[in-house]
Amino acid sequence: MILFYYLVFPGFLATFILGGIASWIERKLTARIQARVGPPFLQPFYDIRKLFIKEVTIPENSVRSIFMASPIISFASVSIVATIVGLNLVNPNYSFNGDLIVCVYLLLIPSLCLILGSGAAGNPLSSIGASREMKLVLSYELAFWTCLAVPMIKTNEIRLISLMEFQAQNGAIASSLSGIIAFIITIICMQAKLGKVPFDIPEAETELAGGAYIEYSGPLLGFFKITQYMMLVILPVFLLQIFWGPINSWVSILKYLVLLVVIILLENTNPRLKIKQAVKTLWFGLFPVAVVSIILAVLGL
Amino acid sequence: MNKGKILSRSIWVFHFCSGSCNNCDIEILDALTPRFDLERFGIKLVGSIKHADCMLVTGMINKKGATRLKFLYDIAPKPLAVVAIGACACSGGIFEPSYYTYGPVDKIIPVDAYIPGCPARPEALIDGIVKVVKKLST
Amino acid sequence: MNILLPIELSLIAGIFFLFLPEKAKLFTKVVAPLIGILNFILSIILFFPIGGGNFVVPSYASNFVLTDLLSRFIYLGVGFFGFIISLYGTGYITKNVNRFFAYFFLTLGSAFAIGIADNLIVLLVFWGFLGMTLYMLIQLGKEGANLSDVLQAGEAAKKTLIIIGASDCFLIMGIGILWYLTNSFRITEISLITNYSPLITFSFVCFAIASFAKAGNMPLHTWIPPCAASAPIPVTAYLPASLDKLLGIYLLSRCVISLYKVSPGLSTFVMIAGALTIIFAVFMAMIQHSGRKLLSYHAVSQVGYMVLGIGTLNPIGICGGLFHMINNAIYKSCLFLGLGSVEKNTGTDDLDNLGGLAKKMPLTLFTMLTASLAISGIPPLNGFFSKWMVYQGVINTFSSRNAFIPALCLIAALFGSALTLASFMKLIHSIFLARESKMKTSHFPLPISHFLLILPQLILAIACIVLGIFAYPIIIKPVFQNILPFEAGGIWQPEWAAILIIAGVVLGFIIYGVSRIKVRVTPEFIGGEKVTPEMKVSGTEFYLTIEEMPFFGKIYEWAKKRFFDIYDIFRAWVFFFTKVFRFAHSGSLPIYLLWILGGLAIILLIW
Amino acid sequence: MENKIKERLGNRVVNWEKKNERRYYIEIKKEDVEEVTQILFKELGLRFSIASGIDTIDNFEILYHFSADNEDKFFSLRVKISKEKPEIHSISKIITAAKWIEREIWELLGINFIGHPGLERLILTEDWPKGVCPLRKDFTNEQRPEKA
Amino acid sequence: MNKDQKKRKTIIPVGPYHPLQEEPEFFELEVEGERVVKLNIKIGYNHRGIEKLSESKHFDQVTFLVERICGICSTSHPFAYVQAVEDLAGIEIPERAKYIRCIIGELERLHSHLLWLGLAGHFIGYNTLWMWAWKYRETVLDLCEQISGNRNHYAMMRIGGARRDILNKEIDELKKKTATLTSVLNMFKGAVMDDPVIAARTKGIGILTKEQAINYCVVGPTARASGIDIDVRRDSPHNSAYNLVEWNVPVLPDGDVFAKVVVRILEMLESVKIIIQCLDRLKDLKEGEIWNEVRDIPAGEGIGTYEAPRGEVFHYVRSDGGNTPFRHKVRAPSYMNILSNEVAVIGGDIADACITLAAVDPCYCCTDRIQAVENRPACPLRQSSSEASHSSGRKLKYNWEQLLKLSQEKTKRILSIKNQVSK
Repeated sequence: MILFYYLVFPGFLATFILGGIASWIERKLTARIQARVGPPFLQPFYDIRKLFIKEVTIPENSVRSIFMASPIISFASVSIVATIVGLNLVNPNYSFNGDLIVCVYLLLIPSLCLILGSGAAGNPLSSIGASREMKLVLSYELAFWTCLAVPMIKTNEIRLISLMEFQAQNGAIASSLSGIIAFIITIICMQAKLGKVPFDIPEAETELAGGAYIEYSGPLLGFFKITQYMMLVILPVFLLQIFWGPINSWVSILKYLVLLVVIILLENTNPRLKIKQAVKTLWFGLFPVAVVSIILAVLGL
Repeated sequence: MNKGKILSRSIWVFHFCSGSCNNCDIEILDALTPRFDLERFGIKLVGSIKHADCMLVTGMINKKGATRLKFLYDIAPKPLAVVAIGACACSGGIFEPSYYTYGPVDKIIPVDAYIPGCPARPEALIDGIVKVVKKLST
Repeated sequence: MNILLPIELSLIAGIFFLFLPEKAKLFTKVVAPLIGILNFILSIILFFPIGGGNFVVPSYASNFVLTDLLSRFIYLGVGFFGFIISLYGTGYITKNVNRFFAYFFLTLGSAFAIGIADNLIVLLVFWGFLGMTLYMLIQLGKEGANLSDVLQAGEAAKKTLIIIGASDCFLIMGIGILWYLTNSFRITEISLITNYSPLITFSFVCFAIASFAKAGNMPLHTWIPPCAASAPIPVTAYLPASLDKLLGIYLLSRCVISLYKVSPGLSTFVMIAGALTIIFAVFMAMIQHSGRKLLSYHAVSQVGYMVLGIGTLNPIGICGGLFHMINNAIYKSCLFLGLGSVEKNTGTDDLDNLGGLAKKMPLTLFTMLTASLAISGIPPLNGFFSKWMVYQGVINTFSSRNAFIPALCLIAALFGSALTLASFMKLIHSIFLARESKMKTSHFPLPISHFLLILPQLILAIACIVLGIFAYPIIIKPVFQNILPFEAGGIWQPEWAAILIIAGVVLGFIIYGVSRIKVRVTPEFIGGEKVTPEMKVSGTEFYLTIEEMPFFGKIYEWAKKRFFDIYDIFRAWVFFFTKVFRFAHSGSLPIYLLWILGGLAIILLIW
Repeated sequence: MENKIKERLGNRVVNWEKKNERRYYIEIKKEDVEEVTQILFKELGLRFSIASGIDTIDNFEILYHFSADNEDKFFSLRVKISKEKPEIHSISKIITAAKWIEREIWELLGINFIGHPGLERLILTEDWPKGVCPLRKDFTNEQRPEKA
Repeated sequence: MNKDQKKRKTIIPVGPYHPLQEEPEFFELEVEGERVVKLNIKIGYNHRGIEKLSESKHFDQVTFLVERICGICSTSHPFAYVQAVEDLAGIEIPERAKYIRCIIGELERLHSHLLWLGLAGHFIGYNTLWMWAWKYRETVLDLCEQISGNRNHYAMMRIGGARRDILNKEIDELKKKTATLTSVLNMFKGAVMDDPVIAARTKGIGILTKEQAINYCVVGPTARASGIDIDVRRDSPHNSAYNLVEWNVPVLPDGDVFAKVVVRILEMLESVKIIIQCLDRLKDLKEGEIWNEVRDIPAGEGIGTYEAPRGEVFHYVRSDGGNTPFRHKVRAPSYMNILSNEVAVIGGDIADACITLAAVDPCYCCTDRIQAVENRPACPLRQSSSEASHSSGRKLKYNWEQLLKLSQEKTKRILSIKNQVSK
């Protein structure tokens, strides 16, 4: 049964399809903002299908095992998060205490795989990409976790189901002052986690020619793309569960779309930051604000 | 399903320029921008040859470019379509008699389509790429 | 079976090797690992069955021996690491073999003794003895060391001795106070409430200082980096990375579990000490250029998690801390041993000059990568499980006191694991993934010693995986829940995650297979040119950006000048006072007479 | 400016040719080239526009074009170099911007620049045969290397 | 101990076939971590060997040849070239031709700067800016097409005047279309100059001080952003109409990337002013008088310059009295500007370096100059181009006549959809 959950619904397959649709919405809306027409509806799936018929090229100086395993592990771990997050909505019996922290840690794995994989590619540009990805992870995780402490303080729970129950009774966490501050900061961190502008620093198409992904081709790249699509669904839903719950009705789809639009707007109204600026903004700009939100949460606001 | 058809739905292009006057390159970019918008056809410009399905070659291919063109063609994951864009890439164009011309493109790598013009207009580019697509899907 | 058998065996072996001439080193190399294995087997036998134990306590020792599960667990841990390091040491050590194994077994014996000591005086004696053997072991110095390395090793050994020795003074003081208060030396008999009187609080602080110094918690950690930089790798893996952690944290947990009923204020102090250790040490680790130093700062940083866990005072936190202690010992020794192999092969631990070893040392890559991921807390490896328990412990304190400081500690711990990941990415990238540097890999060890080097690492790496995935059935439920019962409801079950990850990977390969993808090796794409050796991005450059940050730049500068080193601060003060006193000792008789008369006058006045 | 230059250069001028109000061609000896550029660029503040090398069949010529921007005048220094010994002192230590053009003239015309900090191939490939200088009048396409 | 001295330098390649550049050029960034400590520039990827070829063309043909030096400055090179020949032979041109030259020159500047603005946006990851800038660039290209019949390569220059006339009846419409650009440009001015993130990415980045600028002899907007007040259009308006109309030269002292952006945006506004004035004046002049007949080019030498969008373009022509140039030297502005990156990028991050490299609006094909050979204004198609080994499809999409026809249709369509842009 759990294998079904994992592979089909709400795990890999469902999230992948939703992710593809979300990705299409993203591209289409981006195109509209840029006064273009945009891609056809099935474009994200065409892209994936295409990648899976392409040849795989492996760089000469790479560490083959790590280079090839990274995309798959990244995709497998994201599927687990999808299962955990999704099961909370479908079948709460499977939830366990502390799944919040487990999810956060599991969400680190795609970044980790990207770092290892691109570092193993033996290409200076992808190594720079790896180093940037690592620095980016450092910079956003601090603020991200600080913000996650707010719901923990408010509810004394680290179980997503309990968080949602709490919100069902007492209203969304984001409706309080500390909650809304934390929520906004997590949205910015989510942007960084998704690797979207202004935080697409590791990929930096025009600086590093694809940066961390530069050497990946064919299905390997495809797995990374799938990971990206799935992240585009999981992360907002995860945040919704924590901050803007409960999500059990059809209204929550609207909530998700709102978050998605916020992501897209952020993406299209900003240039890419430099890694130094990103670290500075997130550590010295957002982290203190996040600490303030914790203080507010302790004070019960 | 045949590979070409799958490929034709999503063509990621890599842009190679060697000894062009820049206009074809600009027109390639132009084809991505609002008036022409190649993304409608799933066409996307990528920065790494390893992501590419189609290489757009412009310019008369000079000595430096010729070796690198071959190199890039070799390391690109196949299947890879090659499109020669502009008069220079198709034939050497105005630069053909130069001492530094080692092109045109089809002297170095196999070419799937030729899009002439000086520069090739975005409409011509779209038409050419659409024909590549058609060719791939048959 | 006699529970004292491993102690006796080790001590005898130690003394025997001490007097064995260096010429007999082949003999040592054969016998030493056998004794290591024997010790390990004995400790296993003594440990099982888990509930009762399969042991006999001799009557003369019945007042001195503690045989509860925790002690026997420490016993088992000590035996395990003794076994691992004796294997590795056999393969690694080529010079001073007998001296190494002599001190090695003496250390092992004392460590066993500390683990089951019920009497504080016995504990103190072996505690002090352990400090001394550590001093001797560090003084052995690096393999093939030149003069400056020898001097450096001497310096490091001195520093270690002073810090450990000073902390032993505190231990004596603490024991003295306990005796004064309770008239007893027996751990099982003493139970005090810390906020009852300041004296009790002070004695707790004394114990805490001793255990902090041993385990290497801030601010008493400063002996670990120089020690790791100059001692032989097996020594580093043996003491600072595993045994010292085991014993230091054991003492702290003993204090918290049985000696004292700790007040919340004091526990906050312990938690803050842990959290600060995590963050500062890991920040220092991130900028190191030497592999040994990088690992040594992590040896410090990980202590923070254990201290944090124990500081929470609730069962799951303490068990998390203890579990983290054992996990840390496993992956940290694995990392040190891996680095030792690398150093053995290349002759350096300088991350700037390493690179491209992945193809030459795939097994070491596997072990070090596994251990790195475990130390960074990547699920489903063991590091994650224990960290996760520590976090739960911290979150449980939210309800009982003001949530602000625990929340900050939690963030420090969480962020610390990201920083840990960062510095290990640097390590792995520099050693294995970066392009090959021009440096030659020389003196490959013999096949047999190669086997001896790689086997312990493999055991440890597999232990990381097994303890991670099957943590609950094989260690949490049988051991920790018997040490300190805590609620197990809804615990994270990594088996499923592991199975699912494997399923995902299988799915991935199926997709690979179904689409019959061709794989081809091609040169890298960097824009059309060929990659040249100058285009090597070494992992050491990863965090220059952070080093150059305004705030951090300053801190790092200070840290490099060793403003935060308690040893140096202390030494500066000592030198200052000796200077003052030297001024008094001018050597001329009249001035001495003057001092005497002045002193006499003061005494008379007061009297 | 015209008078200033005349005055400062003095007898270093071999031939002063004023083509029209806006263009001056000043011929100097090749030994003086460093000194003269020093005067024109550093002292008189003219902008170095470019140098152009010419194969005039009898000998080589290098023209250093200096622009007096606010007066709309070009002063071109003409230096003649014999074909037997095609070399001249580099001015790229005085004018950094001359680095590339000297390399270019070196590889396309085969004139050696003494004291240039890094006289290496600029635009042709590394394997282009030495001594085949495309800008010389006797160059034909047959001389170029066959394989790319 | 001396870790700082021991720091290893790593070379990060940028280029040659890199998305940062539309054209190939190879930069080797020597970095410590992300900080750039040295830059090696390797050019020549776009070398086409022009200076030799020019010697085999006759003087009129060379006009078309130099047009193909660079597609973006495809008026500037012919402009400077005809100036050089006119200087050589002492030719004056009719006044109407002067205005036409200015109009097409300024239109080119507009399209080039908009192009650069968009690409700069693309380089710093701001694709929205790219798309919008290029959207409005199409307006300029339509104007060009309406005037010259082609989106690029206008072929408007001719020794002794202009090759094509601008019809008086079209002037009003051209003016109207041009005027719409003012509001667009003001929008960009606001959008770019007020954006805090753009400011953070460009202010204080890649500074080229005035001294460095003088030493590297940079030209054009790069120089003007470093506080050097030079502009060939104003300083040397010979045979052009720039001294007949009112306009300003924006100069900023900062020398950073932001200054370069601002200078270019302000210049575009000036260009619109110039075009509108020129179009006004054009109405008063008689149609058709656009060139003076030129018979022979005497022996001698001449220098021609023009302010291309990137700065002064320099042509030197020597004639031995025959019908081909004896020597033709081309110096494009980027040749001077790119070298100045050697100092401008030092100390910045890799990301800074990338935008700094782009900030001089490098035109590598200019830098690597060609020497042109053939003179047909549109593409000479070799119908029998060698057959690709594995390709069996049609090789040529259009022939020359079809293309011409398509172009004409496009032009007609643009003419028919009037006021499309003003809406």
